[in-house]
Amino acid sequence: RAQDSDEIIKSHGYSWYGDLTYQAEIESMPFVNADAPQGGTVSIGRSGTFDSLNPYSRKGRAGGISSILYDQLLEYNADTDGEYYGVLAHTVEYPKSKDWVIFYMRPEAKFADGTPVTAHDVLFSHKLFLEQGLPSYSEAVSKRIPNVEVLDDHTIKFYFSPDYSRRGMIETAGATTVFSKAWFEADPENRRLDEPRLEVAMGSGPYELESYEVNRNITYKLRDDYWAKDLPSKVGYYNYEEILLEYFGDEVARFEGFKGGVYTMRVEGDPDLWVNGYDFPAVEEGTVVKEAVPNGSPPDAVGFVFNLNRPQFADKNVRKAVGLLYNFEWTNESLLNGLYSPRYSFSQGTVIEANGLPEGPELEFLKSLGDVVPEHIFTTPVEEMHVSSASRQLDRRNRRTAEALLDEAGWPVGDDGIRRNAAGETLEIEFLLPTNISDTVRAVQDTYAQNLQTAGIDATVTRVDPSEYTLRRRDKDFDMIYSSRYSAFTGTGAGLQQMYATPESDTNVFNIGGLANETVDAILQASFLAETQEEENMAMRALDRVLRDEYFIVPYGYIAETWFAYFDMYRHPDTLPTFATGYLDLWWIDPDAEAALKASGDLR
Amino acid sequence: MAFSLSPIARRRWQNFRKNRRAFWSLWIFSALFVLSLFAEFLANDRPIVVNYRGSYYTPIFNFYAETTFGGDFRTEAAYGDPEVHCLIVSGGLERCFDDPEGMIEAIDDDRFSPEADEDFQKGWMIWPPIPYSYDTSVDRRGAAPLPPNEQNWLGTDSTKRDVLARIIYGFRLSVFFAILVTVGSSLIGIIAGAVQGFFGGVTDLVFQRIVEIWGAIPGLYVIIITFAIFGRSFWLLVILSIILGWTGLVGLIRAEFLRARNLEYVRAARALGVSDWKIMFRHMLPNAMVATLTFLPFLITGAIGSLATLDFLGYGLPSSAPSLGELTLQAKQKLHAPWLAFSAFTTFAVMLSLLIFIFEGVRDAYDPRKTFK
Amino acid sequence: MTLLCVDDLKVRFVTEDSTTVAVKGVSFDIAAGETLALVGESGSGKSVSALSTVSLLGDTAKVEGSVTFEGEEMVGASKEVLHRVRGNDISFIFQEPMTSLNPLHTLEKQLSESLELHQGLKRSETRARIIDLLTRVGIQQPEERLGSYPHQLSGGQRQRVMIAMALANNPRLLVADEPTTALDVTIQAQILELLRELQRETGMAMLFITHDLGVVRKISDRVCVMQHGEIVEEGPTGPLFDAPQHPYTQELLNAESVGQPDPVAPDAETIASAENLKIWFPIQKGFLRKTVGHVKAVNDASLAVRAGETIGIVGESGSGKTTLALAIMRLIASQGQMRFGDRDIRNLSTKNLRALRSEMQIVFQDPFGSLSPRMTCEQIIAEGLGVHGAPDGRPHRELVAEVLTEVGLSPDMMNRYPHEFSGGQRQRIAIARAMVLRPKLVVLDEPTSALDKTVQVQVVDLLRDLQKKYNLAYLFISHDLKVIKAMSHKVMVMKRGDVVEFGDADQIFDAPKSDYTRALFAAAFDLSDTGNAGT
Amino acid sequence: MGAYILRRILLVIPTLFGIMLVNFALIQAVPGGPIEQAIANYSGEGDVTAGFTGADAAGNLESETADEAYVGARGLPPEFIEQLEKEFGFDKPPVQRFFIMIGKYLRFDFGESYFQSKDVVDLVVERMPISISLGLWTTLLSYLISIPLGIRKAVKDGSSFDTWTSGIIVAAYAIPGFLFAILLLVLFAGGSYWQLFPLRGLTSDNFADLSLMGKIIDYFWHIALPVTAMSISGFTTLTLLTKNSFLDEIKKQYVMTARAKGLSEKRVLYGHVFRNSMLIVVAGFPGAFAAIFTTGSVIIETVFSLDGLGRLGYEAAVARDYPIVFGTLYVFGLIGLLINIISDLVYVMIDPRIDFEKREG
Ligand SMILES: Nc1ncnc2c1ncn2[C@@H]1O[C@H](COP(=O)(O)OP(=O)(O)OP(=O)(O)O)[C@@H](O)[C@H]1O
Ligand SMILES: Nc1ncnc2c1ncn2[C@@H]1O[C@H](COP(=O)(O)OP(=O)(O)OP(=O)(O)O)[C@@H](O)[C@H]1O
Ligand SMILES: [Mg+2]
Ligand SMILES: [Mg+2]
Repeated sequence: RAQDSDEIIKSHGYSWYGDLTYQAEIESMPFVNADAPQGGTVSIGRSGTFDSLNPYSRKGRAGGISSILYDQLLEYNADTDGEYYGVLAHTVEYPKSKDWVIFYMRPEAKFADGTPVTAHDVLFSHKLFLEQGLPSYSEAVSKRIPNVEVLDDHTIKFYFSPDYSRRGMIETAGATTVFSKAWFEADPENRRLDEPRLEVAMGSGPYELESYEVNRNITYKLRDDYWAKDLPSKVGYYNYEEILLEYFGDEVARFEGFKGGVYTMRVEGDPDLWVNGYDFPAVEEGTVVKEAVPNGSPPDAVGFVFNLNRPQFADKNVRKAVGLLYNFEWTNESLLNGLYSPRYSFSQGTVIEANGLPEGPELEFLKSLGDVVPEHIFTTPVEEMHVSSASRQLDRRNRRTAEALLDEAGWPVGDDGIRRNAAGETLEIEFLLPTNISDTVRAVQDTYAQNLQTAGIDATVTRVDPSEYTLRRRDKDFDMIYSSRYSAFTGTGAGLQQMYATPESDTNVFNIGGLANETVDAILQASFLAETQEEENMAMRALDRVLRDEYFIVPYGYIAETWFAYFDMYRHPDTLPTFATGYLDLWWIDPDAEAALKASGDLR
Repeated sequence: MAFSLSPIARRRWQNFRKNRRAFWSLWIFSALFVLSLFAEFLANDRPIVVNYRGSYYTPIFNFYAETTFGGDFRTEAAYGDPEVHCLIVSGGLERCFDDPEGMIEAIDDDRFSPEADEDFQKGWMIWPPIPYSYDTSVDRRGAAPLPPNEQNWLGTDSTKRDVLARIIYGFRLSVFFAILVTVGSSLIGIIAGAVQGFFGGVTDLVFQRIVEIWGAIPGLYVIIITFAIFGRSFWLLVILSIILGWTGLVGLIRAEFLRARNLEYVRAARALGVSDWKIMFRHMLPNAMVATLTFLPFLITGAIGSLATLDFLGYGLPSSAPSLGELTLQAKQKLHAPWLAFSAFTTFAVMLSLLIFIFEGVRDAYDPRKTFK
Repeated sequence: MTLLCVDDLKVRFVTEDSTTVAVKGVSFDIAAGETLALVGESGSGKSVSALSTVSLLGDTAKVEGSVTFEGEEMVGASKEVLHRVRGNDISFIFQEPMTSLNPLHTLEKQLSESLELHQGLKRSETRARIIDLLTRVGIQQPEERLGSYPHQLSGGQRQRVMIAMALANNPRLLVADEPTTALDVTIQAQILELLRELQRETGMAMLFITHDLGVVRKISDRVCVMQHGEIVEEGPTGPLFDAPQHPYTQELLNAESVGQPDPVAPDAETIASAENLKIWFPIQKGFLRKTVGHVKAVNDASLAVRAGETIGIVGESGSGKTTLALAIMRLIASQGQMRFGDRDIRNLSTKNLRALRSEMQIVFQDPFGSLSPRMTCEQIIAEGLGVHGAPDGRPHRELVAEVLTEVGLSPDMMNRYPHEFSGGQRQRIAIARAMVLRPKLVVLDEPTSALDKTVQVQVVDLLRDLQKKYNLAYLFISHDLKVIKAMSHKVMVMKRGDVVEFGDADQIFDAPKSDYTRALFAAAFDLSDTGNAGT
Repeated sequence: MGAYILRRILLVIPTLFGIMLVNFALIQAVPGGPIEQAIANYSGEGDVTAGFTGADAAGNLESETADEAYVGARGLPPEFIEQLEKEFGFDKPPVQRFFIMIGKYLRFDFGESYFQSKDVVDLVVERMPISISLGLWTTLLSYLISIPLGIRKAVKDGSSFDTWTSGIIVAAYAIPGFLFAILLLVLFAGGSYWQLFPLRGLTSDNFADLSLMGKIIDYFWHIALPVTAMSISGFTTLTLLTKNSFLDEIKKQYVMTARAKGLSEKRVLYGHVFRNSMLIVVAGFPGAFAAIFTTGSVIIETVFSLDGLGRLGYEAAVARDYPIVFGTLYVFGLIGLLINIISDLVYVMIDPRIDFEKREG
């Protein structure tokens, strides 16, 4: 095995298990249109305003899109999970042990000013992030990457600390955004990463900042000398001549701006508008089209999270009962325009979603963990989302089940219809909601709380201002909370540990509910040791199963699509990548359609 | 009414009545307010009276578990549910749990008789005209907000609650709130302004500084702090609004008093030995009332408006409370549901015009030279 | 040629619950250059008749009949016609000058306005004309007064400003509603002279309303006597005075305040005294109101009044009488000693002073201004009772009705607001308000100026009765020396802030020491002598 | 009077101190501070106005495009929070912090925003043009319309003109400001009805190239809708205030004198009654002013995408950006105090009988 770990791998890309879907020799990615016409302006409406163009500092309100200004050594592939392909680097070299990685960079890579991108720039950028980047990043990364070394002008080597899992390390090193060292050093006083500024750092990416006007718009222009144009992994990308971001203070104004053609491409985030808003003439005439693009990523675990530190939630059956009182079907039909789908799994729709009873390798994996896995995991099928009737706010059957569970759990109903435990305490559930939450979530929250009240639970909804909300969430001073921060997983990683493992401190902001479960901890530990994709998947499936068994989130539901509304001139490849819609880099403008729109006066 | 009035009050009352607009506004407003006081009987998700197996129940006032009517939950009966409905009209038949709608239909059509089932005993419920309370989700299919129809005369809001029911309760809440706040804050404001303007000198200088400092306190923080300590509640909001709002009138009253204290009749009153307070409130205030009377309706509606704004910004009443502010917020966000904006606007417009007209009448009543053509 | 012709004029005031008929069909006419005097009982409708000639009554008034000016109908005339006629052809001197001036405009502004309007003069040109006018009405140092506001003037000064304003445009008809009530006799003579002069020069006609029969005699060509809203008698001045036909006219002509006050008991205690009183008003200039000098309203005045004693205060207009009175009442700041009873009240706290207030009362010179506009007559009079308690614990309403009757008003009027009364009636309300409290000391600042002779006699008798009954002390300010004579034990003569003479009434009336007093008396009795020549 | 003014001006200092002190004390009690906001910012939940702008209707407060956050952006080690506390100066006791702040203020150093890394002064100055534009024109518009309208209504009191205009202004007032703003926006600037006015901003993109006249037109074209939306409510109050105070004066004796002089109705009204009845209108001005420059306009500013002081103040308050909170408090406190002094002087100018001395009882 020692030999094994000394084995050196050299490749045009990287994935944990080393198996890449696309070979270096391909002409282009399968999900692009290599012959897409170039030109035209994509314009997008943004909400709010901006006073800075530096997204790397959380001070100020940064405007713009940073990704199109810079290149990275390796780039995530939107169609395949966990695979990274070289952009600035043509070759990645690492030992099987992943103790270090060497990137061999393309000498033809040039910054916008024509100077070549070198390993020194990479090193500089890496250090810049450590020194001036977000503290969280520098803290995590400096521990894990103790040393970086420039081997020559176009070769750079990262060393990884033996104390940490190597999961995610190479891609983190490869994902370093590469800035021009010369640009930063020209004015180190003002050009800092942690201060807002109205200047963008020089990069080597496909677009350049053309112009901006604070509180109004930002324009990016395609570099005609973009060095990576003909890379196989970039062919068919970046078809717009210009990208224009238009800023609006208010959502109604933003929508009106779209109707009036101030911008022409809209990614719709408001389900209500999606259903009811698009009835204006341009839609009827067909000059504006709506398109729903399926979203391939598993939905994040959005929902109402229990504060597991609270004594009343110690009993899993109480949590289960509370969950049963949530009527997803009614909520979806009544409050969410029927656009949501029920979510039940933490990696829903992927191969690792758990089903039925554990079988085969998954069963083996669970057994291998020993005693930490409770017995019922093996005997009861994994929990599916309960189904309710959409015609009533509170489903009678589920209510009956829930009430029975609560009775059993020691919360019987008194003569006044309110549940109390032996100590005479009511079953208190306080939902915490910030004032800046959307009205829809508020409505769902209110009706849910009402259902709980109907069942004799002492439920209240408390709305507090955002800062107080953050404070109370951090202090875990709530009973239940609407959260979209538990994310879905498709593979293992350090992030999962932050979120689902027993927290080290009470103030862990990622594990909001304070989930502490030794089975979960054991599975996570084991997953890091997986040697094949298959093994990892088994571990993840087991994780999904155990997490669902914990009932610590009442799932809210999710939207399975990304909604686009655009003036009928945008076109996209027939098959889009699974994990991205690519409207900024894969889509293009049909010049004939654009001309027609212009001729008819629909487009200014 | 007239028997106990002093001649001048009678004269004022007559003057008020002469202003038809004000007079009718007062009637309409009072009628609306009194009606809204009985909101529970107008719009409620509990029936007013239930007859179940010969006994009478009054769910508006009392708690009855579903088991009272032969159901299986010990929690409160959901009278709007078909099962409970069926239980009540059928006298608690088990079969209600299988096909409540069918049973109800059958009972309504008299197709059901004690012969068919010996346990059957016909019962009934009397519902308020609007069978929803302000926080009841209506039993209509489809996505909220739902447009008006015969079931929801003003449609539903985006939480699927009946807009009319919310307006009835909201009107009561807002008016109650506004009157409390206005009375409170204008009392303090008038007294403070009067004292400043009347006494002048050091009193004025000191009070003015206090008012200035007070007025500079960001209300939002006070609200956040007290909410954090005491939790959100109606009364807290009333108190806070008074505490934060009284400074509004002070400047005006002070100016009026600064002017009026130089007038001859004030000197005359002083020569009579009338006490300072009486001079201020009997002699000067009626003559310095223009500003107060003009502002009162706006203070009232302003209080309603600020409640609405607070709700709008998310710092108002608990979100299930029947708030007109929340309604306007929804109206803004759901432009495709014009009935929301319409209802909000109409409610505000009616409330405001009535108040303004009433106070115009009050002003007239106090105007010794007012004539009616 | 008749200039103004009033034919069967009827005026009603329709209020919410009552209708007051103020004028019941009055007819008269005035020719150019002629002076018609309108005399009669207070509240008989004189002012109302005069005001209705150019539609100046408020909305409650219902006017019927016809008023023609140079053949043009004025009742219901259009705005344009009224604007043309008012101020230019017909000028007004209002009865209550104190409340008739715009409180926020300086003298100069008030005066120049009509000059600009009707004569098209420029701002710069008006100044000389204004100074000329002010001089002619007897205002001293008019240049300095130009920037004064009405509240800085004495009653008589304000009245003279009114007169100057009315005369500014050489009107064809001057309606003068008691134009000289607040003026001392010398000035009054000067004004009358001025009017006559103007009449000679421009052929101005006058409608002259007054209670001062001496003045009527002197100035008018014809007289109309009014009572209860009707003209009861009309005729050329001489014959009418010589042979009055109507009983009311006879009564009016015969009425005269005569007699002497009862002597004061020698051991009467001193009610109030003041020593070395000094009141200077700062003259302020500019935006920052810098004090550039002082108006020396009262310089070093001393007096003491005993129970049952009346001190009459006379003196030219603007000599500081009102100021002195206010200071004694501690209503304005002053320097010097002041005592009430045996207490030093100069430094008395407001609270203690208030308790004393029921014992010291004042009737203000400007009755209209001193009545709260939003209180009814009843409330106004009863207020003091509310504060200090009714003297004998009777219901307030009853007391109010009683005192109203005593001053010659009907208790029916109790529910009216101040603006619904005539000038004389308001004055009586003010008197009633003070007297109802049965104070020990009453300061009366021209309490009879707006009253006709009959009522005046009644009021003087009342005051004397009360004095006798309750041993009251009075400070009595008046320009009417006959009333002073009938009322006072002592007299104080003031001139430009100084006390020129102070002593027993008999002594001063019989043998005035100073020239000023002599001149004053001469003018007074000269005027009234002619007035009473017939009797 | 000179002494009085001097006294008032001197009193500004303790008053400002009082304002700062009270607010500083208050802020100690506010739950959640800048640290929490910083945490929210770092985790992408920093948009404090999302609740009413409608941004993020689906309820995910995280940003719409994930590409803005880079790896690790979501982690916050406890040491970092300590570091933040230090940065914001929260490691010192409150009293010390207060005096440090006052000391700086005495040197006219208003500090730097916690979250924007800009001088508070710059931020305020930057936003001034918008707020002044809105404030000035709103005030002007409402005064210019309300006062004549109020006077006319007073003159025609009780007529059908009076009734109708009352009805209209009351209805206008009843429309909540933000709803009215949205209505204007959708009707006159949006893409569905008449596209007559611009959707956002104070000037056009090509402002710099316009001629002077063009610039002026462009400017008014842009502020037309927001100013209309903002005036609507102040307008009603002012009209009725003017009407009522005119009604009060119009029947006084001196008005009769003025009429008797033969002055035209207009001159009587504007030359005589106006000044007498203006006192309360003037007295109401500081209040109106405060409403315009403080958070009164936050929603309108947001709707029309204008970056004004209202938005700055509100966002700073909610985001606990205390330097801005105190900076604006100080600046507006100062302006407010001065306006109070000025309006007191205006009282005296309007009515020379007014003084501020102690009155004898
Ligand atoms: N606005 C009014 N409303 C009701 N009654 C009024 C009004 N104005 C005047 N009167 C009444 O009309 C009558 C006539 O008043 P007018 O002012 O003409 O009296 P006058 O003869 O001028 O008396 P004086 O000599 O006291 O001034 C009085 O009785 C008075 O009370
Ligand atoms: N507030 C004031 N400010 C300045 N000067 C004043 C003020 N009040 C009165 N005066 C002046 O003081 C002087 C005395 O006024 P006062 O009112 O005492 O006169 P009066 O003797 O009562 O005269 P009249 O007989 O005309 O009423 C006048 O010249 C007057 O202009
Ligand atoms: Mg009269
Ligand atoms: Mg006087």
